[in-house]
Amino acid sequence: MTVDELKPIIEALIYVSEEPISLKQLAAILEGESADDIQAAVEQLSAEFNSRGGGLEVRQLAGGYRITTRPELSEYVRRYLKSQPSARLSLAALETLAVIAYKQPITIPEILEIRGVTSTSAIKTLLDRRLIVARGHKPVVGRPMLYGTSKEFLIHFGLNDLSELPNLEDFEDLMTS
Amino acid sequence: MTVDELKPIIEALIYVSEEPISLKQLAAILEGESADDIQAAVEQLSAEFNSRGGGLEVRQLAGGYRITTRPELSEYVRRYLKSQPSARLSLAALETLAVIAYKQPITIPEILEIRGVTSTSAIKTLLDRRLIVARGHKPVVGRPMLYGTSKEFLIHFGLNDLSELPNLEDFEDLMTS
Amino acid sequence: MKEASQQTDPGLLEAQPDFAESSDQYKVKLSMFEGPLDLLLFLIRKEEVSIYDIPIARITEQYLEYLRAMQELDIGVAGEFLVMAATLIHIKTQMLLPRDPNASDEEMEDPRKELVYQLLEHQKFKGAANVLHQRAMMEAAAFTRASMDEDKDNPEVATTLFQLFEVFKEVMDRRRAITEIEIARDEMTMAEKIAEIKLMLNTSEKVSARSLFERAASRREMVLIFLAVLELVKELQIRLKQSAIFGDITITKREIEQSDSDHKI
Repeated sequence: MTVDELKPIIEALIYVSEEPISLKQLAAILEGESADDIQAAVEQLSAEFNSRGGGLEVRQLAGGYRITTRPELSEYVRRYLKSQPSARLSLAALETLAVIAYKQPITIPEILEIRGVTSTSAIKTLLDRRLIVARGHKPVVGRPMLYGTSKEFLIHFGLNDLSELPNLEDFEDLMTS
Repeated sequence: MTVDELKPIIEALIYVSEEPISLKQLAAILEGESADDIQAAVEQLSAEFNSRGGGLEVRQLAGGYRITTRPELSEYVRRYLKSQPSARLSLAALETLAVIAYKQPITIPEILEIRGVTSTSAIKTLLDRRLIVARGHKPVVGRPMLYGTSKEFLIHFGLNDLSELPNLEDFEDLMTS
Repeated sequence: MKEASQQTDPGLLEAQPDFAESSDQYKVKLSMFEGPLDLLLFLIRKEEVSIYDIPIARITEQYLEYLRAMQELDIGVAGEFLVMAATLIHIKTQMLLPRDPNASDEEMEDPRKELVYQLLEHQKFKGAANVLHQRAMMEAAAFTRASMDEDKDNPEVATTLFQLFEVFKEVMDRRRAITEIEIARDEMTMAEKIAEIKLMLNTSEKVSARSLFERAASRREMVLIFLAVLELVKELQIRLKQSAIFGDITITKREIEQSDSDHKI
């Protein structure tokens, strides 16, 4: 293989590698190719990436190569990563949300009773993401806050109203199999 | 910002995004930039990536953009990742998925009618693999659950949206010819 | 259900049972029919007949033969196959009926029409499934970047309605398991209460029920004492005596049990 033929392969390998990929590792995969050619290809690839002025660069780290975003763009990357969690929920938050969805309106002590673990930070997350809302106080000792799902919850799960929440019967056939 | 200034930022954002990133998401992060400029930048970026003949390409999937390795290089990537192709779907699951994809939203009894066989275990597999999602109840007697395809479905099958599914009528003549 | 991965050619998704050499192979191939429509399509192709003009008698005969073979080879024949057999026989008899020359167009309708429609639909979805399969294979050749530290900070799950439901079910199942453990614990305490009462009756002849209940630290303990007393009455180990209505109840040991309990202590 020529150096030019090696470059795209090496680019793909650096891209998918979880750890910086070393020349030795590259040589092992590109069996039969000369170490010099591989090194030349990696160096050309780095130079091209870095002179292109794109959003990515090839960096030499911990004895290997890796593709990273350009440091100057970190603000945007951070902005993106910050915007991300809204789509995703931890298992604790998901469990809490499921309990609230099916048992609403419900208080924090009642959720604790069902889940067996405290859910305060999960509740905070869910409130932050507007998936649940406070629904007033329960008229019992301590007047704990009642929680229920929000309109955003319905939108997120594509429901018209709460009666569309699946129940045990809906999935009965599926669960037994 | 000019389109040329937007390009590296967008490249970095597509790179860090775990899922295909949509124009809408990009616009949210690049607050204040015109949607037209963002679109132009993405399109130029894709064209550049894809004409460069490198190991990577920008692809349009599930309504967003994602960088992947070039399919021709899969042999090397597999060798490096020692990855097995993910478990294939059974014929029953694939056929059930096809029915759901073209007839969504659809209920289990309706799928049975079309396929002539029960599909519950196939549906369970498809739900587990998140290729389909429940879409509420059908407002008929028994309120059966409706199913449709997910975003994961589009990604798994390399589709940008459902309109990219091949035309069902094209398969009609396979038999009769 | 058969996994497509067991097939050698990734592009080939058709069930194609041929006349196989060994019965085992035959068995495997027969069980590849997804359903009655699959089997019918296979027969139509094998007989090289038109799907729009199915020689129903011939195909029915073959279809029944396959069902028999499946039964002989001990492949469970699903109910759907039998329903289709009935449909085929019904169509066959309708075809044999002489046509009424005065019948309207509607009555003249080909009895095979609905079946043909179903077969065509099924065929289309099989074709679509095939294309999906090929697309998935192509797609699997393109790899995305490795996960980054930022992703790991976020070891979380994106959610679907089914997942929400499954999670809820898991929580409820888990709770049920905990409740069962608690019930088991309660039973132990009741055994303890029985032993306590027995011990008290060994040291003093009479025990006041009121004093017994007054010792209870909680409602639950009170219930347990009450249940323990009932249990001892049932086992004929104690006798209850009430001297006045609304008065205190006295618990005494039954004579016959006395010597026995003395041994135990």
